[in-house]
Amino acid sequence: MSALLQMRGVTAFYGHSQALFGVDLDMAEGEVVALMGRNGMGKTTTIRTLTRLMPHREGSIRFAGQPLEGMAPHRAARLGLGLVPEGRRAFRGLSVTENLIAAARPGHWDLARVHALFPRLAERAGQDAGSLSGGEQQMLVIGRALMTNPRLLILDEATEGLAPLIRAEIWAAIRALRSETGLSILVVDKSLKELVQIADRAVILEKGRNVWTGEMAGMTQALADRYLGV
Amino acid sequence: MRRETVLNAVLALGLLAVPLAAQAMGEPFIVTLATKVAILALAGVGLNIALGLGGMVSLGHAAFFGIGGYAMAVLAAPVQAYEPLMTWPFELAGTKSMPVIWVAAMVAGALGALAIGALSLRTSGVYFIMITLAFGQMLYYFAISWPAYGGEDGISIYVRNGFPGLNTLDPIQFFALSYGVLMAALMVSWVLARSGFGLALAGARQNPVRSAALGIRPYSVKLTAFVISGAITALAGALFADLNRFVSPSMLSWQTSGEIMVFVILGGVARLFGPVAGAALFILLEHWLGGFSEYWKLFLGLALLGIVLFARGGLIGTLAGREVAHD
Amino acid sequence: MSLMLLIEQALNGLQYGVMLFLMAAGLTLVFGVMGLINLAHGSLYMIGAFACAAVAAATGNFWLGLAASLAAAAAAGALMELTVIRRLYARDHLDQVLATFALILVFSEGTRWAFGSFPLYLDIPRALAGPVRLPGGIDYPLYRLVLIGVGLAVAAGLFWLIGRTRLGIRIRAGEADREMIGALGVDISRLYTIVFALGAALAGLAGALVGALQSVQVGMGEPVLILAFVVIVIGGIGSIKGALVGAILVGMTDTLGRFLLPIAFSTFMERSQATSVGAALASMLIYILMALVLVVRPGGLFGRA
Amino acid sequence: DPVKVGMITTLSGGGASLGIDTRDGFMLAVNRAGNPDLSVVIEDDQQKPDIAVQIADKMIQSDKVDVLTGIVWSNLAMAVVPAATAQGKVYLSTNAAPSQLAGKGCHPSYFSVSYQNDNLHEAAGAYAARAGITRAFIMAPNYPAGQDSLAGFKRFYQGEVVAEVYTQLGQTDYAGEIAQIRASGADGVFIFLPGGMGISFVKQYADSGVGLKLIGPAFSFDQSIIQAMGDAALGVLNGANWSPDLDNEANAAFVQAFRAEYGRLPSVYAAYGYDTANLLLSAMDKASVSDADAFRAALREADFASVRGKFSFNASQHPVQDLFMREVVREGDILTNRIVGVAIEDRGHAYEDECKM
Amino acid sequence: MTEPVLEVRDLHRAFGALKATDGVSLTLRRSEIHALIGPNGAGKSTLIGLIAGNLKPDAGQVVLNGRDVTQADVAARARAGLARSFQVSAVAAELTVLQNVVLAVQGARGQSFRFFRPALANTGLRAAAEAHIARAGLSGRRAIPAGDLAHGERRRLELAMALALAPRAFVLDEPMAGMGPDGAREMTALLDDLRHEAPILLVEHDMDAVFALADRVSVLVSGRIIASGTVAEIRADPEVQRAYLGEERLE
Ligand SMILES: Nc1ncnc2c1ncn2[C@@H]1O[C@H](COP(=O)(O)OP(=O)(O)OP(=O)(O)O)[C@@H](O)[C@H]1O
Ligand SMILES: Nc1ncnc2c1ncn2[C@@H]1O[C@H](COP(=O)(O)OP(=O)(O)OP(=O)(O)O)[C@@H](O)[C@H]1O
Ligand SMILES: [Mg+2]
Ligand SMILES: [Mg+2]
Repeated sequence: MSALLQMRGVTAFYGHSQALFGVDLDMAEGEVVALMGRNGMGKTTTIRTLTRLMPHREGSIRFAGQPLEGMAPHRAARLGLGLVPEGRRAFRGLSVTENLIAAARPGHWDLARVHALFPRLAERAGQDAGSLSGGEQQMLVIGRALMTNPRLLILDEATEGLAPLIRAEIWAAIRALRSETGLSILVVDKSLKELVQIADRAVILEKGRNVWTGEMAGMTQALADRYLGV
Repeated sequence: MRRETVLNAVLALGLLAVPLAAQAMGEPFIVTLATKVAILALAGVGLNIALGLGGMVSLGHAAFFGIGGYAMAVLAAPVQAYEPLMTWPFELAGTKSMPVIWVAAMVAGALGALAIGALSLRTSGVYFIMITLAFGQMLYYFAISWPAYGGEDGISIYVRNGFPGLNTLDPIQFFALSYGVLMAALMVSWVLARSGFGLALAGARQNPVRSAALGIRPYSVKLTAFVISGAITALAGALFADLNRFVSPSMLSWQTSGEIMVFVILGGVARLFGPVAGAALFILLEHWLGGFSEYWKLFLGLALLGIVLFARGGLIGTLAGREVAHD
Repeated sequence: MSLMLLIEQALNGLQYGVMLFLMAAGLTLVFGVMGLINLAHGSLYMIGAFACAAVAAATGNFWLGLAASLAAAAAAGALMELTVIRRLYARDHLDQVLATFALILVFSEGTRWAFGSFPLYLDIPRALAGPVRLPGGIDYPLYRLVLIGVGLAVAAGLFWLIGRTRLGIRIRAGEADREMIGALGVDISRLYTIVFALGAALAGLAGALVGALQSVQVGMGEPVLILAFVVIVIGGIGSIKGALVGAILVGMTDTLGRFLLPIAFSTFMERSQATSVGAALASMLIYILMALVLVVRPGGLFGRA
Repeated sequence: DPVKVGMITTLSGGGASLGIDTRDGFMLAVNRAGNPDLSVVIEDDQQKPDIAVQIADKMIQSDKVDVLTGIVWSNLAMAVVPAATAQGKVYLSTNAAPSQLAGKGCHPSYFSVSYQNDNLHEAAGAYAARAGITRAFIMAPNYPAGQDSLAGFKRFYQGEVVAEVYTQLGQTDYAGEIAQIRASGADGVFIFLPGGMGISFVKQYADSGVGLKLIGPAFSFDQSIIQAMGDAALGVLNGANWSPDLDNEANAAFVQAFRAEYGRLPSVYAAYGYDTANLLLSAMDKASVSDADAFRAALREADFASVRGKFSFNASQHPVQDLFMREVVREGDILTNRIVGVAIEDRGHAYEDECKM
Repeated sequence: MTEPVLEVRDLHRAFGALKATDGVSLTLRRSEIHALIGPNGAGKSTLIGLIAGNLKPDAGQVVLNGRDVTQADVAARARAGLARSFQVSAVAAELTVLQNVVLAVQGARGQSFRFFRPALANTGLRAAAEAHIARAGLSGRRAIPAGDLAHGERRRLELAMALALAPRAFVLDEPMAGMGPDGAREMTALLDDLRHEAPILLVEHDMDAVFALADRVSVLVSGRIIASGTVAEIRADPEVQRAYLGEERLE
C-alpha cells in the first residue's frame, strides 16, 4: 500500500484564533481512517485545510504525490478528493438530479449506481434540493460526492440526522465501497460503535492536536472515555 | 478605549473644527461645504438605521429625503407668496420657523416610511431593494409633473427659514444648527443600537425565522426601524432644502438614493459614524477632484473602487479594525 | 380611436417589451444566476452601442459594428470580472453596489474621454430600413420586427443554456454555494468569467441593436439599467421566462398606458390638462405595476419567494 | 477695473455637450478680446440643481465673483438666479430663460442674452402655416419646459392642433407616439424633445415612413445633435434666433474662429456664450463693476456686435431680436442648418407686461 | 388525567401531490417526553413546522394549553409558551452567544420594544441568559459570535435559546444531531431534567437517547402515525422495525 495522504504539522487559524496546532494525518491507498474527537476539537478544520477550503499556515500537505500548498480547491478536488461536508450543503434551487450531475466526473459511480444505493433520490429526482427532508439531503450530498468518482472520500458527519435503518445502509454501502472499489475513506462520525466496524485506524484530536493515533483494534475503553467521552 | 471610539471623536471634533477655522480665516464656503457634509451625513445616519442595523437595503430613501425637502417648501412657500397654506376646511398659515418645519418633515417622513415600509417589508433581499426604488420613482415622477410646486423646475425659497435666537443666514450659525441636529441623531442611533430594540432588530436582520420563534415579530421590529429611519432622513431633507433654499424633484431621484447609500457603505455599514466619514470623504473627493480635471468623475470612480476593494468594512472598518463591540 | 390603432399599439407594446428583454437578458444572467448586483450593466450596454457606432462609421458596415459591439462588451466584461467583480462574490450586495456604482463613473467618463461629449451617429442597416405592410394594413418598421425576432431567439437560447446544459447547472450551483461547487472540482472562477463576459456581450448586443433606434450618448445606460431591473424583478430573479414575461408586461403597460390614459382622462377633463395628468400617471405606471406585483407576490411572478 | 466671472455649466454626464459649447463659445470671445481685467472661473454643475446652488455659493463667498453665467437648464437657473441676484450679483443667461424670470420675477441684475424660453417655439408656431402645416400634431415631454413649449407654439400658430401629447421625460422609444401621429390625420408635427430624446424620435420617425413635415425649436436640431441623427434629420424645420449661415460680419468671424479653434461647427449654445462674453466686455469698457447701477446700465445698452445682427434689450432685459426658420441640410460631409426665412421680426416675449421693474 | 399541554388534531398538509402530513393527531402531557421517530422524509419536521406556526395546515388544529392557536403566527405561539429548536441550527451569526440568549429572554418577556435601555446592561435579562448558557454547557463561550462556534456548540446554543423562553412546552427537532457521545449524554441528562419544567415533544434519530428518555413514542411514516406506545411496545413492533429501526435493533 502506498501513501495517499500525508499531513504533517499542520496549523491553521480563524482570523487571530488558532484552531489547529500541528495536526498529522497519514493515509494509505485503500485505507479507512476515522478522525475523532469531541466537539470543537478541529476535525472539520483539518478537513477544510486538506480540501483547500482554508489555508494552513505551517506544515505540509501532500495528496496523491502532489503538494497541495497554494492549490485552488477545484484543482485539489480533481486530484481525487470527494467531500461530504458538515451541515449538508446541498445546492438549493437545483433539482436532485442536477445536484448529482453538477460536478460529476466519469468513473465507476454514475446516476444509476447512486440511485441503486439511495432509491429515495430516484423518487425525488425532480424536486428542489432545498425542500428535501434533512435525511434526504444527506443522501444527496453523499451521492453527489460519489459522482465525482474520488480516490479519497471524505465524510464529515455524513450520517448525522439519518434514521437508524438508513444509517445502517450507509455503513453497509461504505463497507461495500471499500471492499469492492478499494476507495480510501476519511470519516468523521460520532458513533464509535459503527466506526469500529469499518475503520482500519483512528486519529484522535484534542484542541487542535493529535493525541492518539493507532489501529482501530487498539482503541480501548479507557482511551474512548478519556478523549471521546464514551 | 476602543479604536473606533477614538476615531468617532476625531470625526466629530474634526467636523466641528474645520468650519470654525475656515470661518476665522474668512473662507465661508468651507463652512457651507461642512454644512453639506453634516446634512448628508444626517441622511446617511437615517439610512444606516434601516440598512446597517436592520439589514433593509433601501434604494428609495430619496423619497424621505425629498418628502422632508418638500415639507419645507410646502410650509414656507405660502409665506413667501403672502398666501395661506390652505383655506379649507380651516384656514392655516404657512411657516418659516425651522422647528415647526422639522417636526412636520419628520412626521411626513415617518408616515411615508410607514406606508412604503408596510408594503415593501413583505419582500426581502433584492426584491426589497427594487420595491423601495419603485416607490421612490413614483414620488419622483409625481413631483416632476406636480405644477403647484414647480414640477421639474422645483421651487426656490429665497430666504432661509428662521430658528429662534439664531441668524440662519449666517453660514456658521446654520452650520452649528445642522451639526447639532446631526449629533442628536447620532445619539439616538447609538442608544437605539444598544437597546433591547436594537438587539431585536439585529436578530430580525440576521435570522428572522429564529426571531419569530422567540416571540419577536420581525416584521413589526423592522417596520418600526424603517419608520425611525425615514423620519431622520426626512429631517435631513428639510435641512438640505434650507441649505440650498431650493427644492426640486432631483432630491427624489434614484441617484440621490444611491448617493446616500454610497455614504453609508463608504464610511462603513452599521458603524455609528460611518455616514459621517462617508459623506465627508465623498464631498471632499467631489470638491477636490472637481477642480482637477474635466474628467474628474473618472478619478472619483477609481478612488471609490479602490476603497471598496481594499478598504473592507468601509473607512471606519479599515481604520478601526473589523471587530465590532461584543461587550 | 380605431381598433387598428389599438392593435398597432399592442404590437408596439410587445416590441418595446422584447427590446426591454434584450436589455435585461444579460442582467438576468449575471444578476439572477450569479447573484451579483451589477449596476454597471448599463455601461456595458453603452460600450456596445459606442463600439458599434464607431466601427460602423469607420467601415460603413453596420454588421461589422454589431460584431465589434459583442467583442468590445465581452472584453470589457471579462476585464471587469477579472479585476474587480471576482473580489466581490463573497461580499454582500452592498459592496457590489458601491463597486459597480464606481464602475459606472469610470466607464461613463472614460467613454466621454475617448469619444467626446457629443452623441454619435448610428443608423439601422439599409437592408432593414423602412416599414413593411402587415396583414390588416398596418405599416410597421421592419427593423422592429427583426428586434422582436432577435429578442425571442436570445430568450430561447438563454433558456436552453441555463435550464438544460451542464454549464447552466454549474452556474446555478455556484450561486447556491460557491465554495462547495469549487470543493467538488469545478473551476467556478473561470466559469464565472465566461458567464460574465457572456452577460456583457448580451448587454453590448442590446446596446448596438437598440442604439440604432435611439441616441448613442454617454449616460444612455442608466435609464435602461433601472428599467431592466424593474423587468427582472417583476418576472422573478433568476428566471429567464420571468424576464421575458416581465419585459412584455412592462412594455405593454407603458405603451398602452401612455396611449390610453390621456384619452381616458379627457372624457372628464379639459384636453391640455388631461394629456398632462394622463402622461404623469403613465410615467409612474410601471413602478406602480412593479409595486403591485411585489406586494401580491413578494418573489416576482416566476421567482422563488 | 477687474471683473471676475463665475461660469456654472454642465461639463459631465449626458448633457455635457451643451455646457461644453457654452464654455467654448464664451472663452473664444474672452480669449479673442484678451482683456487682462477679465478673469473666469468655471465649474461643472453635473446638471444637478443642488450642486449648482453650492457652486454659486462658493463662487460668491470664496471666489468673490462679480458676474455669474453659463447655466444651461431652466431648473438649475431657477435654483441659482434668484438667490444670486438677491445678493447683488449680475447674472447673464447664456441659455436658460424661464418665464418666471422674464415676468413677475424679473430683476435689474438679471439679463438674458439668449432669448426667452418660449421664443424658438413661437418661431416654429408662427412659421408652421407658411410651411404648409395646417393640422398640427404637437408633442413635448411632461415637465414645465415642455408645457411652456406647447403653449409657445400655439401662441402664434394659425392652424388647427389635432392632438397634443405629453411624453415621459427621458423617454427613448416613440413607436406608440408615431402610431398616434400616423392615425391622427395631421399634416405636420411639432416636437420639442431636447437632447437624446430628439435623436431617438427623429431616427424612429424617419424609419416609420410616416413622412409628415417635422418642425421644432432649434435646440432639438442643433449642431451638436443633428450629426447623431444623420440623414433622418434632413429637411427638418427649426425655429431659431441664430444660424451659422446668418449673414453678418460678426457671425462670419465667429464661425470661422470657432472652427479654427475647436475643429467643429459652433452650436446655438456656443453662439450665446460668445455673445454673452462680448456683451460683458462691452460693458466693462463703459463702467466699473463696482458701481452696480452704472454697470447694469452699460449692460442694458447692449453695445456689442452680436452674431445675431440686430440685438437690443427690452425693459425686462431680455433680447428683442428676429426669429428665423432654419432647415437641416447636408453640406459635404456634415449636416448643418440653413436659414429659410424670417418667422417673427423684432420679437421680445410674452411676459413683458408682468415685469414691474 | 390532566388536560394535555399541547394537542394536535387531525393535521393535514400537502406539498403539491405529496401528503407530508396526512391526518396526524397527538398529545403532549404534563411532565412527559413524547418522542416522535420515523424515517427520513416521513414528515417530522413538517409537523413541527405546523405546530410552531412556520407552516399553515390545510386542515386540522393545534391546541396549546387548551387554546386553539391554529390561526396564530409563529411569534404569538412562542409568546404563548411554545419553544422550538431547529433541525439545522438557526442562530444570529454575528451576535455573541450571550446576545443570542438575551435576545431570547427578551423575546419571551415581550421586552423587544424598549428603545432606551441598553439590553446587555439589564442585569435581570443578563442573569437569566447566563443561567441558561451555563445549563447548556456553553459558559466558556459566552462572548464568541455564534457564527464562529463549532457545529456541536451551535446545537447547544439552539437549546439554550429554547430554554430561555421558559416555555410551557418544548418542541425539539433533533437536538442530539452533531453532538459527540459525551455531548449526547449530557443532553440526555439535561432533557431528563427538563421534562419537569415543561413537557417535550422530541424528534430524534439517536435511538439510545430516545429509548432512555421517552415516556411515549409515536412513529411517523409517510405523514401518518403508524404506531404509538411505550418504548417497549414500540421496540417490539415488527412494523416499526421494518420501517425504521432495522434489524440491528432487534437484539
Ligand atoms: N468560522 C469559524 N470562525 C472562527 N472560529 C471557528 C470557525 N469555525 C470553527 N471555529 C473554531 O475552531 C475550533 C475547531 O472547530 P472545528 O469545526 O474544526 O471542530 P470539530 O472538531 O469539527 O467540531 P464538531 O464536532 O462540533 O463539528 C473550534 O474551537 C471552533 O470554535
Ligand atoms: N417546501 C416543500 N416543498 C416540497 N416538498 C417538501 C417541502 N418540505 C418538505 N417536503 C417534503 O416533505 C417530506 C417530509 O419532509 P420533512 O422535512 O418533514 O421530513 P422529516 O421527517 O423531518 O425527515 P428527516 O428525518 O430526514 O429530517 C419530504 O419528502 C420532503 O421532501
Ligand atoms: Mg465538525
Ligand atoms: Mg427533519
